[in-house]
Amino acid sequence: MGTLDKLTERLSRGVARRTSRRSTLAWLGAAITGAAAFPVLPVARAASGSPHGGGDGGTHTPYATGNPQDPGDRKSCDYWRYCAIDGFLCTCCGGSVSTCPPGTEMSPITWIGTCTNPADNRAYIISYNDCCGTSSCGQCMCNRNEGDRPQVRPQSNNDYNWCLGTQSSVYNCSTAVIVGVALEQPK
Amino acid sequence: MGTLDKLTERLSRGVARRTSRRSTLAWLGAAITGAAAFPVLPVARAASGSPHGGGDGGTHTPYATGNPQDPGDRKSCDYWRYCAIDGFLCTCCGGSVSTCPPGTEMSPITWIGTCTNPADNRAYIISYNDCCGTSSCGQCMCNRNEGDRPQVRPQSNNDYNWCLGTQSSVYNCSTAVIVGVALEQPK
Amino acid sequence: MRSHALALVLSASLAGTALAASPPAYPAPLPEEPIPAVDTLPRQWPASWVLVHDFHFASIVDGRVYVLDTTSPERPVRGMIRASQFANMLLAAPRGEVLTSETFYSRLSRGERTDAVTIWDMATLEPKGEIVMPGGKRQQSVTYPQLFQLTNGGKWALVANFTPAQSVSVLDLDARKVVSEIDLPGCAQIYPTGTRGFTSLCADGSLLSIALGPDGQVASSKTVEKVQDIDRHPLFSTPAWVGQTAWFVSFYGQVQGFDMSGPVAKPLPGAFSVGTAEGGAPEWRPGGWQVITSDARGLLYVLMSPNGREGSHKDGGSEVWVLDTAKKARVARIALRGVAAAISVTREAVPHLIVARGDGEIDVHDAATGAFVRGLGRAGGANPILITPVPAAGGPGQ
Amino acid sequence: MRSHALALVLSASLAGTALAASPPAYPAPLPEEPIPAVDTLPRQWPASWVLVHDFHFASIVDGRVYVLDTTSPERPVRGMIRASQFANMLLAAPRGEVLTSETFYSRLSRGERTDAVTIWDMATLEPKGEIVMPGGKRQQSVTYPQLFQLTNGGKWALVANFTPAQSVSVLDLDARKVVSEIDLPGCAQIYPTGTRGFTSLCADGSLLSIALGPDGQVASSKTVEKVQDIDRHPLFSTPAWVGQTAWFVSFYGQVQGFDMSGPVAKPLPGAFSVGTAEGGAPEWRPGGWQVITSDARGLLYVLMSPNGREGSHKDGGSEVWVLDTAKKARVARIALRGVAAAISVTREAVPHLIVARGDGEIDVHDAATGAFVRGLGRAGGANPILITPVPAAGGPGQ
Repeated sequence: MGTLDKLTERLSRGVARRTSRRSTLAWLGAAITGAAAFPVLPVARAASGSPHGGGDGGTHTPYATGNPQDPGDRKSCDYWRYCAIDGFLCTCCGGSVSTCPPGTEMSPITWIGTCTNPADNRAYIISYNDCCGTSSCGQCMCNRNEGDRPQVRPQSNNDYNWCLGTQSSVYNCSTAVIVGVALEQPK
Repeated sequence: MGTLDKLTERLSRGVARRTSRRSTLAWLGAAITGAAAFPVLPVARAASGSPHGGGDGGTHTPYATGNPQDPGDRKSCDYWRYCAIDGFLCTCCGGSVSTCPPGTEMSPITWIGTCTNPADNRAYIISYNDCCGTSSCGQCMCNRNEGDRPQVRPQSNNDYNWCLGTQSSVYNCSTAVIVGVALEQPK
Repeated sequence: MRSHALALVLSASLAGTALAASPPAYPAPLPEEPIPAVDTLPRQWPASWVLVHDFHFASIVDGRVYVLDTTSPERPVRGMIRASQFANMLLAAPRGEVLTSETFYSRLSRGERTDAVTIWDMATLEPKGEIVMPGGKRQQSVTYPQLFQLTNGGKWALVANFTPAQSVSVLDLDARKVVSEIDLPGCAQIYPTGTRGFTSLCADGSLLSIALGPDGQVASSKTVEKVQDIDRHPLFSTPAWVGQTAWFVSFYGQVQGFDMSGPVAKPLPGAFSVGTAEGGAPEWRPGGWQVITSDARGLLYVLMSPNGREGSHKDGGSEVWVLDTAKKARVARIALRGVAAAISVTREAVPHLIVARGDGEIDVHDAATGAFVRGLGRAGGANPILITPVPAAGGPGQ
Repeated sequence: MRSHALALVLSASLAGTALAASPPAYPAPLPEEPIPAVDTLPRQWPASWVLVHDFHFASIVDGRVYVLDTTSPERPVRGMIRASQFANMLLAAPRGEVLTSETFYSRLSRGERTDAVTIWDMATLEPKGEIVMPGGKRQQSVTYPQLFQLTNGGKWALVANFTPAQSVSVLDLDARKVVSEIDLPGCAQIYPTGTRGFTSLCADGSLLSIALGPDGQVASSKTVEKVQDIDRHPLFSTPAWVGQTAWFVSFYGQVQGFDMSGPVAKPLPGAFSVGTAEGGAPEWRPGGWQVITSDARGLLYVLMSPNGREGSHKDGGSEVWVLDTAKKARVARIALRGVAAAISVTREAVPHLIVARGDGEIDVHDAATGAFVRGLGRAGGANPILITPVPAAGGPGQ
């Protein structure tokens, strides 16, 4: 179990590093074609007609990180790390932005996004590990697709259920874990 | 199967007849204590805080019976037969007010309400047979409790899952079947 | 054409980024974070936490219970526990366990049926074991606490059956097996009674108290006649517990206590009314799903609807009336921020009234003053219908 | 006190009723109705019906497919079919069957996993049988049609696997067994090709066409390089089918056809653009989940968003642009009544455009004029993401 975890962790990080250049290019391309990367208005997503919806219409109390280098509301779909997430935010489900809720199992492999942190202007590689073994959390649905590519590129696609290599493939929520920086120095 | 069906059908009708006087009294009591039996405003139910909710907020097109002696919109929670129903209206799920949707199985035993038909002023015994074997229909949630009594009176309680005696106890929707008249002549 | 445009865009992109480059304000990037990482909970949950049962009408097979920290509007959800197919949930805090009584089909909606109690660890929310209950008898209802209760000092669980024949299964939680089944014709709901037994309410208005032997069989039973008039004054099935006294309220607002400390339930003399008030249309009555609850001091809280009439008893309420059972009097009225289906009071030093509204919002009020303190959003899911407070450290398991 | 009041009420009630008595307008009561009674459907569904897949995010284990009569705003839902846990659905109209490819756990969210294809009778919506697929490999994704397809004249079904190793299982629907498994490293999605085979798209931008032998094994395979530039011009995975031609659209609105009639997919020369329009912010691009569809005449319909940008490709669209593939030109623009996720066109004599909006409403437009005809309410459930039209009588199954 421990060995498998380490192996698959290395695998997911390896995938991240191999794809970082491409992802970064895609990201830069997005920026210049006029994509207002932040903020994507929640109302736009809520009424977007996306199959992935947005928000639940209830009262929302922000949950800030407290770290000025990691700015934003971790319960908001606009938080910078969520640029390619698809699912329920674990922060709203008993976990955190980088940890799974109690009673779930974190998927060892997953899809990768590259998101720019507006505070330090660095492009981070974000691993969207799913949390598995409990049914749909139902809180804080969020779907963003910056850098998302069709399923033919699994490591860049958020439509897969990444509850793979876990005891159960039932999906609960998604994390957004920093696994590296895409380019050591922004150019 | 056929024999069991007949037996349980007789059982449910027997229960209905035995409880009709009590139900009728409860009904009359309700009327005079000021209960506006019809209409109960859907908005009141929608915002009622009932665990049973009401409506889905979407576009609603009425579905009239076409029979002046059986007036009302069969997709509306206000339809006269639904005075003690709890669940999804089968009319919205592929069935009708008295039939189950394809692919489901009708529960042979169930709970009983006594509802007054505003057209002929008769009190009818309504059998709220559940349809079973397909998951929650999700359409036209309706909960009314006129004459509903605590679970200690099973035949007068709509909180039970009446998917009993069916191959699966999974609940899909509820019908409102006329099984008799409570009093031959309104007095 | 398109690819020409895109090539231009990409080169412009790189140029634009180069122009915008400036020394980062933060010399070091944010650190890498470990994978995998799964949170755990304290084994002893704070008394500010509650369990909220989401019946999940849109998918009854996929009901769930949310573990909520009522002090945190920022992060109220602390976990989620499966509660499948008209499930019941039981908090066994002294055991460090949450129990769910559920039904499963091998093909979600069809196939082979399995009824089972699952034992969840409170610290990990992982299942520690299960007790399969044979016969496909488990009662399926919109969730009532009285369908799944503890007795025998918390060592046994009692599970209501309904086929529609009524019975109660006795489960040994340590041995993880079904010990016995008690037939209960004409009676429903389980109210723990005495040291090892339970009471049920019966269709003729009586109650039946059963004391169990060490083998889980009936040691003695006793009927108490006419404890309620079900036709005219039915009691809501779910009472508020104060120690081993169960306080019931009728559809019309009469409050009746039962002493459940001995082997036979004893109706307490002196039923009293929740009182009346102006503004009813036509009148104030209890309304909702979990309409009566208690605090640690023994005050009762009743969820009240101004639109009381025949059939309004599940319509929810917009006020909570607070009752002193010693004075047999109402001592406060608390206005809610919306129509609510369920209420409960925490066992904190400063208790809070937790309110599950019909629109799914969970509100926290100061129980003493009634003041609104904070909202938790829709942290209890789509259809929050029951709220279970966490007992104070060392307190009873409710 | 209370019971006195109630007694008064009851006697008043009987008196009041007597006073109000008058001869009934209807001499006979409404007739008793038979129990039990379950509806059935015609074995041949009208071409005005569609299947709408509700992914059901709030309970992915409990997804479902609604059978809708698009002519009936009064009673649009005609039935519901289980589609559990990232399921796929396939209409096999010539067989009189709907197929679902699903995953189950013995305890809903945990326990033993079973992957199975269930065969549902179109007339009864009852299961006729199932094919269990061993190994726990079935690909689970937000639903794409290309994860579950027919080939070999509709006698075989192809199921995509992802562990993340990629493969395709070949199922014999008559023998109800798994025939073979084809490894597919680096390639995804299933597009039926030739008489007995399929094509997949590969991570390097090529495609791979595989012809199957009568034993379900690979008879021949062929790679066609550079059919798309995934980094710069990715194609939406789901095409519109016109006969055996699959029309894809890129994230940027380039339309590319592939002839799938032979054993090897052939890119058609002359890709063309959906066109441009004023009012984009920043520009019009395809957007949604099911963004391209066709009608019986071969016109293409593309769901378009005015807010096209990187990452907008699943955000839904507010217009449908109609394309003539012979003229390589847009021939109409249809304004929708809300942002939509999925579109499809019925095979009726007068075809209708069926629109699944983001708010769950299902709209019916005249496909020729674009005019709104009727709304069906939220008849497709919470998250309608795919619409499958019923073929005209005797027509093909797609």
